[in-house]
Amino acid sequence: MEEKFEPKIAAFVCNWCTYTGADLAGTSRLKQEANARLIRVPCTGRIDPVFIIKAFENGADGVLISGCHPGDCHYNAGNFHARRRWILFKNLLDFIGIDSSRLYFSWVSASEGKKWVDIVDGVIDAVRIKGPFKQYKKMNKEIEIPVAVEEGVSVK
Amino acid sequence: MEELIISNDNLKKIVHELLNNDCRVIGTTAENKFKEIESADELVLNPGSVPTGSSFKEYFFPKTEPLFFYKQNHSNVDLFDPIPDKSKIVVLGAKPCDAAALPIISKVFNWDYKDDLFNSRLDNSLIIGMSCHYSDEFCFCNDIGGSPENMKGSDVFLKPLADNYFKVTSITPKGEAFIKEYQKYFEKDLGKNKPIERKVENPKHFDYDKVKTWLDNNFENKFWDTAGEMCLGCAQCAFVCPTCHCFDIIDEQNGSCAGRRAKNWDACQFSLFTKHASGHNPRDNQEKRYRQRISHKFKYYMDKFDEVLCTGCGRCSRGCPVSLDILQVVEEINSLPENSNSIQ
Amino acid sequence: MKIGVFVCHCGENIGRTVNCPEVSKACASFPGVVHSEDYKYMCSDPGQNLIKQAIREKHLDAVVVGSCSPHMHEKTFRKACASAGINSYMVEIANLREHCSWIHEDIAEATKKAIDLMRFAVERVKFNHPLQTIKVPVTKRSLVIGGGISGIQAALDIANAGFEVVLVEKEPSIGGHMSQLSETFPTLDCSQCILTPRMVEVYQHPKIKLLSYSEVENVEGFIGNFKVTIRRKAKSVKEELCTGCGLCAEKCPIKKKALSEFDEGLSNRSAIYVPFPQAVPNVPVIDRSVCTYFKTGKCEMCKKVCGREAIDFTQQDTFVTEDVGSIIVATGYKLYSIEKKPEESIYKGYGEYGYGKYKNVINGLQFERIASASGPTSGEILRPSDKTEPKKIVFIQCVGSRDESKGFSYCSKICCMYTAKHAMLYKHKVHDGEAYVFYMDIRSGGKNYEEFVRRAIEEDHVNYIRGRVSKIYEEDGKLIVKGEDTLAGLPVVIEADLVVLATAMIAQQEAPKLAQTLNISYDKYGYFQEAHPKLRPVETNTGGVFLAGACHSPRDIPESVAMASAAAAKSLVLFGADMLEREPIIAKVDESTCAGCFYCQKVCAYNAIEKKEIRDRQGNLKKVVAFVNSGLCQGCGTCNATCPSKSIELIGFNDDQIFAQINAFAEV
Amino acid sequence: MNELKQICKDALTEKKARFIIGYKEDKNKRVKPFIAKTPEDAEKLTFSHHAVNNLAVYLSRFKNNIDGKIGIVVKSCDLKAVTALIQENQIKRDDLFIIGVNCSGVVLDVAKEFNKDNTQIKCKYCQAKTPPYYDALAEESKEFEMPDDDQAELMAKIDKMTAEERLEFWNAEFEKCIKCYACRQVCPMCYCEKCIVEKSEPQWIDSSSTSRGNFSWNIIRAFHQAGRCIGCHECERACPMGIPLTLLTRKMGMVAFSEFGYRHGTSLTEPTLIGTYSTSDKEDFIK
Repeated sequence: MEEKFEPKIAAFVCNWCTYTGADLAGTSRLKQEANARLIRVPCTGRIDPVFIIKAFENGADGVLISGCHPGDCHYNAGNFHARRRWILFKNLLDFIGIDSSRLYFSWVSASEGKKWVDIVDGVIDAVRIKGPFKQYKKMNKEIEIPVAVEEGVSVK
Repeated sequence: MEELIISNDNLKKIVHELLNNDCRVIGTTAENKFKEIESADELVLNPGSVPTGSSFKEYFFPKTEPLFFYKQNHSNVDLFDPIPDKSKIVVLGAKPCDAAALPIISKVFNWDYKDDLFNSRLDNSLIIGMSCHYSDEFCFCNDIGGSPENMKGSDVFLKPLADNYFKVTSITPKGEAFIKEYQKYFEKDLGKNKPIERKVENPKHFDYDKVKTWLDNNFENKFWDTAGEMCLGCAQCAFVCPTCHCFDIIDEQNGSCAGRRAKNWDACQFSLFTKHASGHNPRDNQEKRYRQRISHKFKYYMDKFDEVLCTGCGRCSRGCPVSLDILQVVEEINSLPENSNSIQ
Repeated sequence: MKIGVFVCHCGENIGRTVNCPEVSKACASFPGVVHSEDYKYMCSDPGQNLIKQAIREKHLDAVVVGSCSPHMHEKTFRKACASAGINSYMVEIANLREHCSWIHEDIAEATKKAIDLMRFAVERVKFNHPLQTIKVPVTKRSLVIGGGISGIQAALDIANAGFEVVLVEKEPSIGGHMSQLSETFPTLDCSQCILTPRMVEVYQHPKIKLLSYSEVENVEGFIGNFKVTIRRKAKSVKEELCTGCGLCAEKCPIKKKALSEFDEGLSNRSAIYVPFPQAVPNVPVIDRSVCTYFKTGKCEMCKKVCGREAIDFTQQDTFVTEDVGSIIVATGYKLYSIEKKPEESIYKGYGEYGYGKYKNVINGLQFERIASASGPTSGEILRPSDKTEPKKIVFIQCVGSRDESKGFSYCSKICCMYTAKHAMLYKHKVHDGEAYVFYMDIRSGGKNYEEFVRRAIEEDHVNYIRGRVSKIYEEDGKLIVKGEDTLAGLPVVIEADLVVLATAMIAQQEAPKLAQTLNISYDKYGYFQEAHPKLRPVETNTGGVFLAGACHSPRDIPESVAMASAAAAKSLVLFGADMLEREPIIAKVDESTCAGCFYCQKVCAYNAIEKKEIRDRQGNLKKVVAFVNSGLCQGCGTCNATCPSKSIELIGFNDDQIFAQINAFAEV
Repeated sequence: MNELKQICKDALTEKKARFIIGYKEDKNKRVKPFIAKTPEDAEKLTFSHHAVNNLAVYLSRFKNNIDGKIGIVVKSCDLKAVTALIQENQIKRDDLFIIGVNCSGVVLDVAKEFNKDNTQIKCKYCQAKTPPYYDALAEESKEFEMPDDDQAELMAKIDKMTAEERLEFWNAEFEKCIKCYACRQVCPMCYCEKCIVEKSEPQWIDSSSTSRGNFSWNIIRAFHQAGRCIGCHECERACPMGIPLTLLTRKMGMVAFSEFGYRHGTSLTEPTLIGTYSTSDKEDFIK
């Protein structure tokens, strides 16, 4: 029987709002699915679109980016700068044909533990339906150890 | 040995058979590009065409190639060799200026360390050259010992005849064996098909010995201050060149614990090419890097391997985004008095 | 690198859903990990001792703790590691509780996720670098901008704590609006009686340097290290010689020509003047716009009468620079100038109330002057037009406040209280008078405030009418006030002798300019913006710049004083140490690769990016690169993401660290 | 032709410019970039339909120039690069002596004559034949009927493709990439001293010409050009492998315009797209 597909979600979250909101979800014992892995950055302004590319290269089936609501940025305007970059980047991915619908954005404040859970579960469900991100996984073929090579030499 | 000819159609039949025998066939296509063809119909042999944009060196010296794969496992690292490519390669329609490059770069790949990856491909290959009926303001094969009929590097050589026929010359034992294997497709030359005459002239541009002597004595000549002045430092020239062979070795990660070590094309025109870990760069400007390019091609390689590291195909100049023309530069050197403006 | 991994069960909090021993075992096989163990309570003393012991015994270079959120115990574990000899920034926390055990139920899934989170942290810590907290020297002096009650309070608090204060006031005297007030709500004590001793205290305080008639021109530097340029406007009087005898003002021939700012235009003053008798400093200034000498070159009466030869017509504006460590902004407010023509203001104004047209329509501050014992009527309630006692007086609240169509959407907060006070003061002085108050809502939150308003209504019989006034016009020396009583649903017409408008408190006109000088934010009304509305209400986004009083938002005296003391306390916190310690999570420029495009400067919200010239040994300019002012950088990393060549990196969250984490994702 | 030569000669003689970056004649009607340093050199300067190069690429070399003004011959499209470089602190307006040329189109293939079928893509949608500002203006303005903007048609076609088809299209194009970085080197806006892909300790962004490496390079290049590309099409011209690179950069330019109303290199004073924001930027994609 074919194994059920479980998506891998990389989530880049800002330290002050979403990470803390996710902490709140934890403190409130709000149950959620276990497919997302959070990577904490100080601010959404710190998120370079290259992170998204790297996440896909490393097997993410979906990427979720979340930070403070507009106007609430701990650093005044990091999320505004980030938002502008995302608009450009999403358009670029679309034009290249890389499924940008696997890229999710949200504003989750430190008090929105419930919203965070809803978003995470929603993303996981949506990506589960989409299936594995084969388009990108295919690109790794050249750097993967070829299947035909059975045993390597072990060096200490 | 008897003189043989082959029709274009039969040549395609051979290609068809080769493809069926899992042989990789590299040939020129209608877009005048070298590519690994999938069907004999793709093949277009046109002696009068301009040299392709890129040479076919990538089939022997790929733009990227794994040296090994690794996997970290606690304190151990497991290494895996890549699967060697043992498939037979047949190159069809190589111009003399393309084919001649292989023996030239073979020297550097077999100098102290024998590059197995390169050698195994070369050993498994057969180069079918073809005389060239093209010449433009960038061509200068005849100035550096080549010619449109030069068979250097080819195993089999074709000369166009009337009615879509080629006169076939076997040059190496590999070529000999090839003809023997596919002998049913070759015909005896009865002189019916007249050779197609070459209509273009290859003028003489410079005296290589003179250029070499000048290069020997003028490393610090003022000429170099302006020769590469407009160069932007891309590697277009090196990457399309049939003889440029520099490479870089890098580690690429696949996740946190695995990856590969790869050999990638590199070029002396990149500013990072000579940059030291300390941050110091002995070739710290484009003028010096351009001097390196010219000197390597026309002096150093000659000093070390007794070959000019150039076949005069003119690709680098045709494609240069700032029209830096290697022939013009060499011609200019040719016109300079020995030891002019030397600031030793 | 030798990494030690410690997995905390957090009692059962983590251990219940995450198989901690299995996580610890899995971590032991990660490349680089030389020690891995799990324990019931890692944050407890025995738990911390396990970490310290492992650091010493296995010579660890870095530590990863799988525990609760880094927001909880990151500091604890950093401290523990530091005490065992590892740099505290070589510690990474994997959040196994809030982000794993508490939100998942399936043990296998949660354990797998915990292992992944640990791997992320292990891979990340490989790219951590030992960091030192940033230490910036602190100039233990403060600059207070504005000499109203807020500025006075802040200055005195800081000075009394033993630190020097430079107090800058743009007017000739400190005291601000409070000095103009008659009595204060809700106690009705005399404003000047409580204020003037404070003003004198400021003047005499050995730690306070008072720069009156001065303005802040330029501010450079950063928290702990500001360099402030102050323009000292020419008083035309040598301060050090003047004794404040007042003879000059008395003899000034143009006596009745200039309107007194202090009396809100209800009286006149001379060209050489002190704003009010209790002014501090008690040194006159010459108003050059009205002075005969400055207009015609003749007169010099003041100079002739001054026995001390203190008059100096040639005086010029001078500039002084002051080094300070903190800046308290207490520039106060002004009243909405309702007579302003609409085209000069973005706000429509209240032309229908006839302010500026009818002498007997005045604003709240003017009423304060009328009611004040030191005012133009010596405290007698007399209306401006004919100096008769008004028998019927109408107060209109919310003129400009809470009115988006004509004024400002915010509530000016103090008007409900001062209107009640005005009505009360009026009733106390004019026993047979009638006072009407038009209001929208009565907002009297505050200690004894509601009681105060009730007193006005119940004991002093002030007539409160809920509704707005639509028009005021003059007829036979009376002001006809037409309004509506919305509770009764009836139109109201009152023939009043005097109308007092509670006009909105608004930000000072120069506030945006000052905000730009200080690099602090301000809202759309020109009020300065706090760093956080709840938790950092007196701080601004620029470290070391604090807010006090009504420059932040409308507020009354006790609130302003409290805020001023809070701002002073924030300054004193800063002065508590010789060196300012900061998290070293700031951006750093690789000067060798920076191409000087300064996109980093564009995205920086803190002006932390400066231009730095790189020169060779001969002094020739090689290049201009970005330079991070570590005092200003707050560590958001937006510059890092923006820099195309990654020549600016956020230390602690650099690309290597984040990429390492992302790469570890491959094994998820 | 005399006019351009004369302007340059005068500029060099009168020391209005320390040197002039221009074009000189090359073999077979071609022209190539050239730096005229003396009034005699100015004799060699020329301009024609073959003057394809965007000479602004040379300007960042002189960004800390202190020895006098740099002369540069620019077409209106090239001037956008100059403007952008000024906006991005790479050169100062005061350090430039700009010799604008009226341009009526340049060739696509330098080996051939200029005609309708041999026209650079950018010329087909060029809005200004005369540079908007300059210190001297040369060349007659000539009318030339431009062929249709076939690239816009191609872009519309790509937009209509399914995501899979688009990916396939780009996969076939990126596969050709040999990482010669000619696109980067020839780009006036790629003035970084160390490209992000050259960060090799460790190498996070693959520099190999693998599928993964080609995608990440081309995505990053296009993204770094987003809102910055001035549309000179030099990258595509320089690409020895014939990858239609300007489809990407032009698309990003179109997005910058449609989303933010921004065109880079058109104003010396307007704040740049990246580096600023508007609180009303679109956010319908953010939950």
